[in-house]
Amino acid sequence: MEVEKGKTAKYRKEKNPVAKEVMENLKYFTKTKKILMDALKEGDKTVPQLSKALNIPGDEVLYQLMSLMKYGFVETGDLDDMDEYFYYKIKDNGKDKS
Amino acid sequence: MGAEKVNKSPKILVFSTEKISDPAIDMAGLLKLHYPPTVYTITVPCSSGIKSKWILHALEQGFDGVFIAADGTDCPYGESCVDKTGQLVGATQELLKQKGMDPARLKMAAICSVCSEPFVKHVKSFTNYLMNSSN
Amino acid sequence: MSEKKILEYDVLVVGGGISGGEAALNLANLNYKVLVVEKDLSLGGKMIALSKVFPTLDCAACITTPKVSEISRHPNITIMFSAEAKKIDKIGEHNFEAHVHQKPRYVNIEDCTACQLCEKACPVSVIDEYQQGLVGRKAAFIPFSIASPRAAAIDIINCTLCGACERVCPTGCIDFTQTDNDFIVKTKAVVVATGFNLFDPLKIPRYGYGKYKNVITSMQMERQLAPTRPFNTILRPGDGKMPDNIAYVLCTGSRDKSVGNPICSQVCCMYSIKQGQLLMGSLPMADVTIYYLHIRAFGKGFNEFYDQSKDMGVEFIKGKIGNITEKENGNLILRYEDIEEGKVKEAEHDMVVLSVGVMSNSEISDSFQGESLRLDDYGFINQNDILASPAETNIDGVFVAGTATGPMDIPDSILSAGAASAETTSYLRRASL
Amino acid sequence: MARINPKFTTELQSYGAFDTNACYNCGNCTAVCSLSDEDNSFPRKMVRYSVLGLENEIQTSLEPWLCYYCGDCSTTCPREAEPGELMMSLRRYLTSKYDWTGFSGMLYKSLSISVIAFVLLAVGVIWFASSLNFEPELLLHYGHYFEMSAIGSVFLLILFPNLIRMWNMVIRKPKVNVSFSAYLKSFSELIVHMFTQKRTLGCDDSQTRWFQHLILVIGYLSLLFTTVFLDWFATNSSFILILGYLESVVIFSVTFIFMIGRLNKKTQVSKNSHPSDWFFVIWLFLMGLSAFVVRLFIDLDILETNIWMYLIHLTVLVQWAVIIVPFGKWTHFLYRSFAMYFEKLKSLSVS
Amino acid sequence: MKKKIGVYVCHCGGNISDYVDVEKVRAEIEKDESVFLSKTTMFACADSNQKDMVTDIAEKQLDGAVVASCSPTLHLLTFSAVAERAGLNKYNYIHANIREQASWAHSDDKVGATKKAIQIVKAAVAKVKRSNALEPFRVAATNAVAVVGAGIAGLRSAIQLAESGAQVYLIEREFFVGGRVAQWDDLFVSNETGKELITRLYDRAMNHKNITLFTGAEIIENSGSVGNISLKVRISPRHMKLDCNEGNLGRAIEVCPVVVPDKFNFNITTRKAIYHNFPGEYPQLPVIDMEHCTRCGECEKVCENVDFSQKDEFLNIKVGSVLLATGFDPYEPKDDEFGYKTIDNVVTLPQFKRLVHYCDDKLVYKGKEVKNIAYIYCVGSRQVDGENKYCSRYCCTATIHAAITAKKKYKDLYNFHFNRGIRTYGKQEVLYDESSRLGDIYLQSFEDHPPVVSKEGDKTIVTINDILTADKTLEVEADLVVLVTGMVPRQDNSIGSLLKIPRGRDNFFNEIHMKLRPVETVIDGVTIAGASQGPKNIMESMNSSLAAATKSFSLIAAGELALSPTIAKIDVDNCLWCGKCDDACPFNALTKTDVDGKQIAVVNGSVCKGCGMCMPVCPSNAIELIGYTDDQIESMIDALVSTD
Repeated sequence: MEVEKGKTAKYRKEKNPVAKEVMENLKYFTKTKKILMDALKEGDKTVPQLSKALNIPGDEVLYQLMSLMKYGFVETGDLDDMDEYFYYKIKDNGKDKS
Repeated sequence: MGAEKVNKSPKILVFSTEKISDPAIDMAGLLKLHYPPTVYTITVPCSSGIKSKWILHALEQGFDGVFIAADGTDCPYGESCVDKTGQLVGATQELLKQKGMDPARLKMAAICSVCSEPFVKHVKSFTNYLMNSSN
Repeated sequence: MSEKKILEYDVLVVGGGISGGEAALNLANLNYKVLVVEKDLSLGGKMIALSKVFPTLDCAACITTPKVSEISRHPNITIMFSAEAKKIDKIGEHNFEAHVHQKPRYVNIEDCTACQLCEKACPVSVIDEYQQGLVGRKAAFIPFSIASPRAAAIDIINCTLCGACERVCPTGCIDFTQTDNDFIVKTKAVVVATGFNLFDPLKIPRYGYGKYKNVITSMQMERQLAPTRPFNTILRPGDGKMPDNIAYVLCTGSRDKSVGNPICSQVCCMYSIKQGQLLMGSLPMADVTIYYLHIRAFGKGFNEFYDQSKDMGVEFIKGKIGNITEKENGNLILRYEDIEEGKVKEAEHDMVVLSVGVMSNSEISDSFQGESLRLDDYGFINQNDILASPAETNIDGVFVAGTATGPMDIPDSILSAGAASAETTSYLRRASL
Repeated sequence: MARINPKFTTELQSYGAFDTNACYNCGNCTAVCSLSDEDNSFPRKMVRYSVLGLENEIQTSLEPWLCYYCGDCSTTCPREAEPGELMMSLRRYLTSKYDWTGFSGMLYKSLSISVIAFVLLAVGVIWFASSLNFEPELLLHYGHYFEMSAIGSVFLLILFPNLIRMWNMVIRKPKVNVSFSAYLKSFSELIVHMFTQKRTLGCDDSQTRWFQHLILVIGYLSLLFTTVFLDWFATNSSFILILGYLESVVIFSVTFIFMIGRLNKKTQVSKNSHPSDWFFVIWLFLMGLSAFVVRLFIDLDILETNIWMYLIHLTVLVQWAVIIVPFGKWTHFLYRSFAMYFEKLKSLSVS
Repeated sequence: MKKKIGVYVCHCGGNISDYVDVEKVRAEIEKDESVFLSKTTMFACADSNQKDMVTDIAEKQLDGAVVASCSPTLHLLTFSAVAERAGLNKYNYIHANIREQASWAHSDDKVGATKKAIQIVKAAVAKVKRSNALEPFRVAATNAVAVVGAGIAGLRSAIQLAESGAQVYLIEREFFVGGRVAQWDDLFVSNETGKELITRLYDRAMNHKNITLFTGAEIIENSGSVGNISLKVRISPRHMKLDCNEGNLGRAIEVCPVVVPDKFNFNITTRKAIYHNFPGEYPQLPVIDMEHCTRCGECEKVCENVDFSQKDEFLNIKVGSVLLATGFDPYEPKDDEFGYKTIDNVVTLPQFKRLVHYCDDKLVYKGKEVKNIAYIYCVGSRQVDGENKYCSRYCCTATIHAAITAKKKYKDLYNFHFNRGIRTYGKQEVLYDESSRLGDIYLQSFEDHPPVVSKEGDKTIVTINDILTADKTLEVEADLVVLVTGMVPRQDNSIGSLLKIPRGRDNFFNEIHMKLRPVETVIDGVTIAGASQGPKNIMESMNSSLAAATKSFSLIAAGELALSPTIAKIDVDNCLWCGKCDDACPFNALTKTDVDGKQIAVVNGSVCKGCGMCMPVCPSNAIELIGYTDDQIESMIDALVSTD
């Protein structure tokens, strides 16, 4: 059975439909990513600041933020005055990619 | 002490050995025991296999001091290493005197494979000596 | 069902961690053909994920990677990833037949250049199990930066099949048509090196793991301290604060009959002490307190390492943590009896590390048909003649290496793997005589 | 300086303790205990003293009385050393140490002695009844007379001296310096604890257990009051009549629930019971039940023809008053309240 | 001089790049015209980078390579292997250490660290420019291994080696095999005694044709190198002919008038000058202890097997590898250490075990029945003031096991464990649990406040400030005090110094890498097994002896070894043969030879170890060490002092 290279995902999708949770997870990630990025566009923020502003629990903010850092969208800024929390900012070269 | 002396840390060449003193120097790094970055290392198999020629070359080419991190009794090639290293250091210091150089610019100490702290102490005091004696 | 491919080897090694790898290397160096079956996507087991090793403080990745690459390029060693030995039949002396099931990777390893373009293109973000869930990863991903093989894989369960990865892949190595593979492996001997599982701290609800975000496991801390760490520095997962007062709870799930594990895990004391030293190095202002029952610093250089950590300022308090409660600001209150004073006390820390124990991973014993592979009282593989031939199991021709026999540290695993390969050699020679 | 006595744990075993030696001193029990605090770190301290056989330290301790046996320490003990059970045993041990007659110790240590004592008393009651020719009126009369005098004499001759001994052990001998005013000031503590056992509330799991206890204590005390002072069996007042019925129903239903719990062995507390615990609940149950039936028989006018029913009640009552109240588990309730009182005194002491 | 050198500068995932500006290092090194390509990499050791290097070297036909990363002890081999895979001779690869010796050592001075890193890499490039391709010496490897020590570790590795197909010379210094384990009764984890385990191993070893056992034997000379090691063995006589008549032998022992303390029983019993260790030991032939024998001749009269004419024998053997399984010594407490030798009922753990062996239904020591035993842990280990800082690993479990054995054997016995934190690691924890349940009492002292053993009248009292009872002072009246003595390295290190095995901080033999290479030593061909490397229990000794056997065997299995070509080289033109180099060489690698009528020195390649000791003594500078030539060293020096 020959499937054209580069289109095998489509082939698989026809045979094994994608689970609903997987699509929902994707939606959730895309949404969270957007609101986090939007919040950071307004200025550098710490995790507690983001958590308060977006009403998302701190651990969730950190997890998503660190993932975004890993994917190259966000980077670490300076420490706050109390030397407790880092500010996070949008990575310069990360803007053009999505 | 003059200002220029402080700014310029003397350059020290360390002859170190692959199996004994290298691990100690590496461990000094691992433990972040800091010493001046103007201390450089050349690795040889055994400290009794260092030629006076090399030492003279180093001092003539711009090194302020040469430090031999000797194997001591731990030497994998035998305990005669201790005497032999001592002899070659003695002979080289004699040569330095003949050439009008300070024989104390060559220093030797046994550095065992876990002697990280002694190593750092030695190179620091050697650095101080060279700093004070230069000019 | 596609027809099963038949493969032949001298030795089947189950598990590609440090023990399995060492055993495979020893055997391969003696010119035996070895098949390593690894259930994960890469080699190195748990060791490659560690930060540094005690008491030498060598970087774990740095000393594992050469070993791992030596294994992967040895001409006598074949490695099968995402594979499990589902059934192992002893047909006769020096004659085993193993049914190996391999899940597809959906990537052709040979063609992948680890360029990471698929990773960039993948829109899905899921929990990264290699980073102990501290960050996310994509559904098209390279397991971790020093993985061997360093090649991408598709997490099919979480993949939305959008096809983005395929479109960007420069070598066209992504292939969703891959299916499960089944092999019949004919082999003369088997080495079991299936390692261990970590204790699941959810079994001790009074420590609040899962509920309180700033209570983490020692493996999560191990990741935070590793060079390939998930965060830019050490942060507590609850709100990203740099912790300055960290507590270690030893014997979490070890030496504890109330959770069904009466034995000591042998490594937690030392790795906690090591982490303590590393933390003091990377967070110079931080206090580290280790709550212990007995410090088991028994190996070569261990006691000296323990003494050194006390000199560095790691605080040791004798007493088991009874329970943990969370304060509004995410800090944690630990209740314990200070044994030396004989008084119950409460201490506040901003982050708590549970030093979780070593549990058996006994799944493999079910794979053996006919005579089953015997386990000991704790679920580890039983050593038939523990004092004279510690690598022997109850089945002649099946040998065991590393933590599959019980908790042990890295050098002990290496020695145990050495023993397993030695016994395998003797067994194989008997066949040729 | 204290000399270790490894044989002590063997003695403690006869009071029901077991596996105490398995303790490896992690302190988990003390840390999970919701009643322990910096000044009263238990149960591990008690476990340690027991293992080492430091009897003097144990006898001067009040900690065993501060424990209400929620069982958390035992369920979470990593060595399954049963610290909760040890605390229970220590209460029995202390009870027998406080008791000047020495009976408590004998009854705790030997089930057969307990059974013989119960049987002897039963025989005595029947012998007494036969000497009165089983005359119902006389029996009821002497029964009531017995009740009145038993309460007084048990308190006066046994429990009061024992409390003095307890005070001597924990306050006087260790030279705790307590001012006279402190004794008065803390007295309210004693009353409150005695009637409410409110400390149990500190145990995380036991809101219901405390409530059951409270009901039982109130029911028991008021039934005692009703039968002895209001002379329930002889009264004509319908109010007292109904009150008595209610109280006995409450007693036997709550004890019934307790018994079911012990049989099901679900909670840690009920996992390892000692015979003395059983005697306590069974007799409490029997008291409530038999009192109820006796009054019922009176009301149905059939007691005279069924005087055996009253004899059963009287036997239970005598056994309760002569064995369980002065020497058995009933005393725990008293010592516990006093322990709270002495504890308060200790905290007020001038060091 | 090379023209196409490839340089790779490693980030080491931040370990280097956090302190050293690796990009700057790369840029600086690129300026060298001999450097054809220079790259930075996150992990040089990662498989993908290795692959890249292979491609680079092969495709761009590089003639030299330098990786600047961590210590060469970690990755020199990794990258020489990379070079070889790419078809580049591994001696054209040079490793530069910019982590341990630059980034980490100078993490306080980023500028200095970067500058130093640049110089280090320049020196490495200077060296590689002047390197030459070298081929290893191939020498035939003797398919034989000398196993030193016939305790459990030695016996087990001998069996393993023999079963793998090697000839084994098992060399035991004592006259009986079994080492320490022969002195023990019941063993933990199994139901057998030490003697039974030894019997099992001894039978298995003696039934194998490949194993030759020498008792009373010691290696006294050593020459050659891995693959071809010549050993001279001295075998002391037993003064006893084989094939003994049991009855006569027994009588010979009976009539011997000499009575000396029995070392086998740690001097708690005595033996004669003609003796067995125990009935049925191996080999089953008594021996005459010539140190104590008075030559009275009584034994000769009753036993025809006694033979005083036997003399030392010397044997030369050739092996490919040596496996050391020389074991440990029990720590000998100092006089008055916890009352040792000053209070009459203080014994060591080994003595206690022998005592339990000899006492059947009552434990009696010096005529007094023992009911209360105090065990004092960490005697000679974890010393606060002394030298031994290490933990002896086996003693907690061994003591608890001995205490349980005694408790089960004798009625009404009480054990008191005065410890400093019980270390029954792993599954041994269950033994600790069992002993507690049996009623053993554990008392723990602060590390710097050990228990005190004192005499009060005729009573021995042990006092401790017990951590577990909130620092309360407690005391026990002990009928017997057992000092739990740890393992110390063999006092007699003659074999270690003969073979030049380095020792670690704890004075046990040192392995090459504590984590991943625990049985190999820096001396090629010599492996270490069992407690000679550090304290171990039986199972761990077995694992290590099997692992060591595997490593020793893999050296000789192929029948051929590739030896390092970095040896001394004589400059034929300048050499005038004065003989000084020959005097200096510890390996006798230099000999005089005649070339075209000129007497010069010549190097024996398979013996020369490349130490270079011959070089500085040469008056005409006619010797160079390959890989460390004047040109290479001097150019490295130049590179290190060069300023941009």
